[in-house]
Amino acid sequence: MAEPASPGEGKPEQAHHVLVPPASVSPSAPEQGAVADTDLLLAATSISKAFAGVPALVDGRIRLKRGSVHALCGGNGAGKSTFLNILMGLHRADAGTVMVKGRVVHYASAAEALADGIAIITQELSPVLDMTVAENIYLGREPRRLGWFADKAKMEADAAALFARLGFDIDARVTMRSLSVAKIQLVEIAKAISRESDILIMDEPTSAIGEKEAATLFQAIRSLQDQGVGIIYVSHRLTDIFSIADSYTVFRDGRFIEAGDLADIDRQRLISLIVGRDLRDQEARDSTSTGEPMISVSGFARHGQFEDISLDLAKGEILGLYGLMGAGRSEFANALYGNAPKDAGTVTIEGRPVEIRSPSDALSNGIAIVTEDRKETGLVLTSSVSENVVLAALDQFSRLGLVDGKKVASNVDGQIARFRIRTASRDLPVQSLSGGNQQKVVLARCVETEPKILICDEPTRGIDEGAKREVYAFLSAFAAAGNSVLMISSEIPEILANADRILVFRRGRIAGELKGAAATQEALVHLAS
Amino acid sequence: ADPVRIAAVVQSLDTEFNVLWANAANEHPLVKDGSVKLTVLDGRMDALTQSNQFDTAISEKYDAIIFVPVDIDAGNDPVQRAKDAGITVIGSNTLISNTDLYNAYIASNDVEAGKMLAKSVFDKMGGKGNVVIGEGMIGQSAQVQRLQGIEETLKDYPDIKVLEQKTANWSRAEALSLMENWLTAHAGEINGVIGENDEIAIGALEAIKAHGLDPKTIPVAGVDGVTDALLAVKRGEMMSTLQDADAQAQGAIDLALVAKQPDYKPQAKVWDVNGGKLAWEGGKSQHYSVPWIPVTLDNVDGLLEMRKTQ
Amino acid sequence: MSTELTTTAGAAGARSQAIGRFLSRYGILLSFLILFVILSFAHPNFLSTANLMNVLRQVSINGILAIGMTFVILTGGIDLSIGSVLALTGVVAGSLVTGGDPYNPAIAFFAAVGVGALFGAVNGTLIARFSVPAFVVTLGMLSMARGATLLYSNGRPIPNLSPEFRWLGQGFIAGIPVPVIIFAIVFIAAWITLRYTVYGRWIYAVGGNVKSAKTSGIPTRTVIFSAYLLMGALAGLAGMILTARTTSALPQAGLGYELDAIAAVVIGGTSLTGGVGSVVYTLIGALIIGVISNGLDLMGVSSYYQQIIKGAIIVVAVLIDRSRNLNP
Amino acid sequence: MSTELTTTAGAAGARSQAIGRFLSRYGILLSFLILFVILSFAHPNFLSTANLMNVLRQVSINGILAIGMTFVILTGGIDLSIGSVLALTGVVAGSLVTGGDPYNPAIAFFAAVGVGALFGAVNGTLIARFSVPAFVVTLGMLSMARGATLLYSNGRPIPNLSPEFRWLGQGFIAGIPVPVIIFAIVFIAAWITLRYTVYGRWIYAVGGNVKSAKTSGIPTRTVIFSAYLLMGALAGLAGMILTARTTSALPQAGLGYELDAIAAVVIGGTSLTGGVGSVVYTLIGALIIGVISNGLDLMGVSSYYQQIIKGAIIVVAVLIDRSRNLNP
Ligand SMILES: Nc1ncnc2c1ncn2[C@@H]1O[C@H](COP(=O)(O)OP(=O)(O)OP(=O)(O)O)[C@@H](O)[C@H]1O
Ligand SMILES: Nc1ncnc2c1ncn2[C@@H]1O[C@H](COP(=O)(O)OP(=O)(O)OP(=O)(O)O)[C@@H](O)[C@H]1O
Ligand SMILES: [Mg+2]
Ligand SMILES: [Mg+2]
Repeated sequence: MAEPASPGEGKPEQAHHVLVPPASVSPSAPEQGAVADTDLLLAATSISKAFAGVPALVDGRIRLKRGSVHALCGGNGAGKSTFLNILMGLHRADAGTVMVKGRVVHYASAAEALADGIAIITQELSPVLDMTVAENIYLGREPRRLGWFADKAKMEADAAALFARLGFDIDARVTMRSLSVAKIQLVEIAKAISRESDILIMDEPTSAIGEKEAATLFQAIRSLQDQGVGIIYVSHRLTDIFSIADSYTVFRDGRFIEAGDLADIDRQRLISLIVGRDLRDQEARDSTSTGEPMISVSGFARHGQFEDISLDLAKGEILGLYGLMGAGRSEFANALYGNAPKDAGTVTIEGRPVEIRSPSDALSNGIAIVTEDRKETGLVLTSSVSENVVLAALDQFSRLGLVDGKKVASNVDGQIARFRIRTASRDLPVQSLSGGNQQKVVLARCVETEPKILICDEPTRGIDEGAKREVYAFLSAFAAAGNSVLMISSEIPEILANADRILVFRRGRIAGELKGAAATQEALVHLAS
Repeated sequence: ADPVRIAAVVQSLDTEFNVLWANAANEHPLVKDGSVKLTVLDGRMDALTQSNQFDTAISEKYDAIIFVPVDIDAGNDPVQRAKDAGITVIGSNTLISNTDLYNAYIASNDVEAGKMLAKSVFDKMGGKGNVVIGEGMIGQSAQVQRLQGIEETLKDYPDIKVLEQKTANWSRAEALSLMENWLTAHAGEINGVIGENDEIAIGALEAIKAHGLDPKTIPVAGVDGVTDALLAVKRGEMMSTLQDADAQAQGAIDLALVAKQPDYKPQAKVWDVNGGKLAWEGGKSQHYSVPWIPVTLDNVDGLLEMRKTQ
Repeated sequence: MSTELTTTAGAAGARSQAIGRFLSRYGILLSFLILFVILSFAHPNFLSTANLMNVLRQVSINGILAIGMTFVILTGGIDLSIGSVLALTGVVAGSLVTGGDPYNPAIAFFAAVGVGALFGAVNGTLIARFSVPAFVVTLGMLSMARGATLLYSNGRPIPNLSPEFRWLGQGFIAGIPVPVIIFAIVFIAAWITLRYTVYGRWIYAVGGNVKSAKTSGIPTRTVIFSAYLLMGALAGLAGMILTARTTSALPQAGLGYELDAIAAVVIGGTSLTGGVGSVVYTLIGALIIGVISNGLDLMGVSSYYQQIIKGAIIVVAVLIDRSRNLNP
Repeated sequence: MSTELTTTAGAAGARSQAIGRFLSRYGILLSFLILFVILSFAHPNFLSTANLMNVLRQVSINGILAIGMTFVILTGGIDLSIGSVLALTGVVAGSLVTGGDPYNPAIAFFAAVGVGALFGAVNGTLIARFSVPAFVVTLGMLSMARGATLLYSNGRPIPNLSPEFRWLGQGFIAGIPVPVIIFAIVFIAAWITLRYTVYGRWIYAVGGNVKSAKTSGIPTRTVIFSAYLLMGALAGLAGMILTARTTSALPQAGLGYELDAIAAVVIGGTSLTGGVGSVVYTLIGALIIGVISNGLDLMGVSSYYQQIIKGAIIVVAVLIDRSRNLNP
């Protein structure tokens, strides 16, 4: 099993000297398969899984030590979630062995994994929306009275205590439905932590939350680490990985590529391992703003969410919206797009006032949006990739109401290539794509509408380093062509690198504007909080 | 004096015969002149619903209840309850197994109908050959008793063979498909068709025609004398036996009223005192059997005329 | 300044939310009360104890079925077979109690509930274990159970049921009809189960999001199975009561009862997609349906108009309930 | 060693996957073919042209309804009112063609389809505009339309329909029954619409995720409304054909037809939650239902056993189709 993993795509010779056989990297590799030492919590070897004949995972491996935070890295569709779901008993592997605390296991259900002290934060947030936060957290292990009865009071008390300990500001008695995506993710995190398991799997736990919450999460992780918990951490935010993890494993195209200690590897090389080719650091883009106004918004308000928001967006400009979680950016964006009602506010596009009551109004005025929550408001999960990509632009692909299949196919294939969407076929249902690839489909859909104004709410959520570059490149090209972008992001580096100008939201109001040299991490955080 | 209040609990106003029955009841002279207030309750072909409607009628203290039961056994208990509450109960059209509970009842004997039905078909077949039987909704008294009549008649016709026997749930559409399939299964073997009601017979008739067969060569018969059946008889395509809705409905009202006031003079045409065939006997007897009227080419036009006014 | 704005705004939002919440919680109750008041004015005897007892007795069978259906629908499923299963349990129970010994009620009870549970178990297995859509399984069972009923009873009613048994449908305890008492017990048990027990939480969780229920280690299949098992058992109970009321076991009993039961649940506001709802609302739904028929019969409305009015009332009742959703 | 294991296991996995993929696409077709072959061996006349024409003629009415129902269910809705609407359109159309002029078929067509579309529009408005659950609205309409039918016809059949009109149900064109031809036209039109038109895409999108559809600028309410409108119109068409077949307009026609139509759709594999499915599968579903009754009638299976077998076959047919889901 020490054979050099296959290089995958990318120039072979360059790939070869990048890739090092795992054995020489991870010191404990030679004992793989043998009875493991006591502080080896989990060891999985040559796990494979195919969905309807399409291989998702070919050779998945990991070795997790007690008290370590192990980063599982890989591009979108590399097989991380599939692998983790197998460890958790949510999928069944076609082949391979999983060893937990020295014992070979074949979980048929998550219940068995939980019983063995494994917990997971799944990538796709799936709360029971109509139950309260507390009920969600203690789902399946409700505190009981008299054996049969669920102790609601205790549940809520415990949940409240838990949030207090983690420093999350969430009311345990409200229903999940009333929470923002961000808060839902926090609840999932709290839920997993509260299980006090030995092995904690986190599949992109920070994809929906801001820096502030991420920081609190990291504190929690460190204290768990001290208690000897082993954590598998998946994220596309490499900064986070380098700040929190101590060892890493890289998958590419469903194959194990390399494992080792983060101390022995630098960011550049990790990226090249993940994407299978070298990526130059992205050169800072210089503003392409023409100064002539594209869209100007004034006095936008939705009581309880945001108040008198006014902003001007010039042609060729990328305007960033930064704010802490719950600052009201998404609500503003949705109201602007006509997807949510507003109480006040006017819009003028290229000098003429427009009334946007519904998304179709927005689209016909050349506005497109990448919504914050791809599952809820972004995709039709049951429909195919190609149907999703052209959904908002069908009129361009039809004559007399008849869809031109050929035209659709060629366009969709173009988008699949442009955003490197990893799918076996354009006719597969979107729900069969990996999380990041689903996000790319949303982007592709917006591009298809050929908008003048693009609103992106956390556009790179959950997509890998390689694809992020594609997206950034696309956005600046899009702007350079005289269009405008409104970019909501909670990732400071991202917004600093891509926005010409940044508006900071605080509690539903614009707290200030930053541009050029003034725009620094400190300044943003200061204005936002 | 304020009007006599009578509740009529019928099987289902979705079926033509019950509708004719109800219309006839509303045509009763005393109902028309307002001295009797008649409320028709629709049993929706459900014995429990009828039982509930009895409870309602009882708590409403109606003076009398006229009952057309869905089920022959399930009917007993509600009648008992009404009796206990001191309410006059008159049976009509279909029976309950314990008819002694009734103050009186007026009906046409369904066993007899079954016999006439079978006989008419068998005779036309020359007493030998294969028949198929389309049955009503299984378990309902009309189905049970008409089938009994048919089976008893079969004993007298040893050369008649029953090829198929299946429920069409009183429905014309069901009978249509059923017969189409039978005609394919037994191509050229079916010599006669018995429908436990006219709807079924007519459905079979349509299937026969759709199969390009001449209805006159395959005797078809039903019971009730619904309008389409009368028309078919007139065309010489089927046989039917009319069940006299007027007699059963208006007669029942007469019996309800005479139970209140012995000197009451009946109104229904069917009574001998009004020139009809059925002996009134001063309303004293407990069981009145309304004769079936075989529909013939001679009387069909008259019946169709009458139907226009019903 | 900013705070001011926010607060006022907040207040406005809060108020409309409060109304929304009230409607969403009590809307259907409101509809019921309106209906109730109208009927009591429309007819003097409507409010008489005798009549209210009638209504309750009439509601009890559909009510029991609707409670079972609430469990099934909460898990995101549906059961169309209950009408037939009810008939089958009725004839089976009936066939066992034509004799006259005092244990009859017990015998009938175990027979009916047992047979019902058995058929429920078959539904549950096919749905939970073999993931055949509930609609198909129970539609098939609707046909199969009816056939079995006719076969078992030869298509003939089973008469002469023992008086002890019939007491279950016609007797009174302290002036309250036995079926009503049984219904009340079932209702309270179901209410406690769904509201306070762990099993209740699991029912909601499975219906709300089966994926996260699985991830949380809930035995989702067992939970789903159990809902159909329970539904079957309750169909048996209802079949027993109905047979005892009609005093003979009818093979054609229960035709279309599934629709009434589902209607009661849905009118109550339980969503067919599962996860939200309560037996309390189901009770109100069942009462609405029962009161309509009773009231219209009392007023002697002709049956054609009755059907029109009944349909209209059902829609309007729910319209009032849902009116909170009117803004897009 | 471990590698061995892997490969073998992998191969096995792949094979089962392949089978799964096949079943998932052609499972229900497979079930149908099995059934078809069995029946053609079971009875000599089953395969006769005459009988196949019978089957098609018998299927055409449920088939037309099921096609409309496919649209409704694809949007995530349901329509229980079609049986009653069918009866109403039947009596309305019938009442207009008791005379004898040659334009009768046209008159009846427009009357039936028009009335059906009208009631569909009412359903659609209440559901799409006032967001009352489809189940409640159409259940109410089931009752209202039936009442209206009985009122309009005084609960009595309307006889003496003109021969020109009856030709719609009983006539032939080139040896093919007219109802079958109408059914074929409806099917092809529906198939093209769902597969190749923008509107078709909208139907799927709305059913798959109404929020995302809205975000993509799709007029979701109009789309939902249109589905019920179409369903109503097709119910009218079916009502016209049924009336023409039964030679007089029957107020009690169509009882329970909604269940058969939904069954055809669901057996075909269209999920009741919406977004996935196709009229092709619906056609197969309708054929399965039709062929079962026809076959069992041919073989002279008794009513009782027929119901049991019919139910069993439906479940098994879908079980074969779904057997791909067996592993967790
Ligand atoms: N249910 C499924 N059916 C079919 N294919 C699937 C399914 N789930 C995952 N796949 C495929 O398996 C591959 C790996 O998916 P996976 O979700 O494991 O990737 P990932 O590493 O988690 O990517 P991301 O970083 O975007 O989350 C993808 O190509 C995806 O299309
Ligand atoms: N679906 C929702 N239902 C109810 N309230 C919501 C919903 N989504 C967000 N909110 C609330 O609206 C406010 C703004 O949330 P929103 O998500 O728009 O903030 P944001 O600026 O977009 O930050 P982020 O996108 O990082 O969460 C917060 O108070 C949040 O709790
Ligand atoms: Mg993933
Ligand atoms: Mg947001």
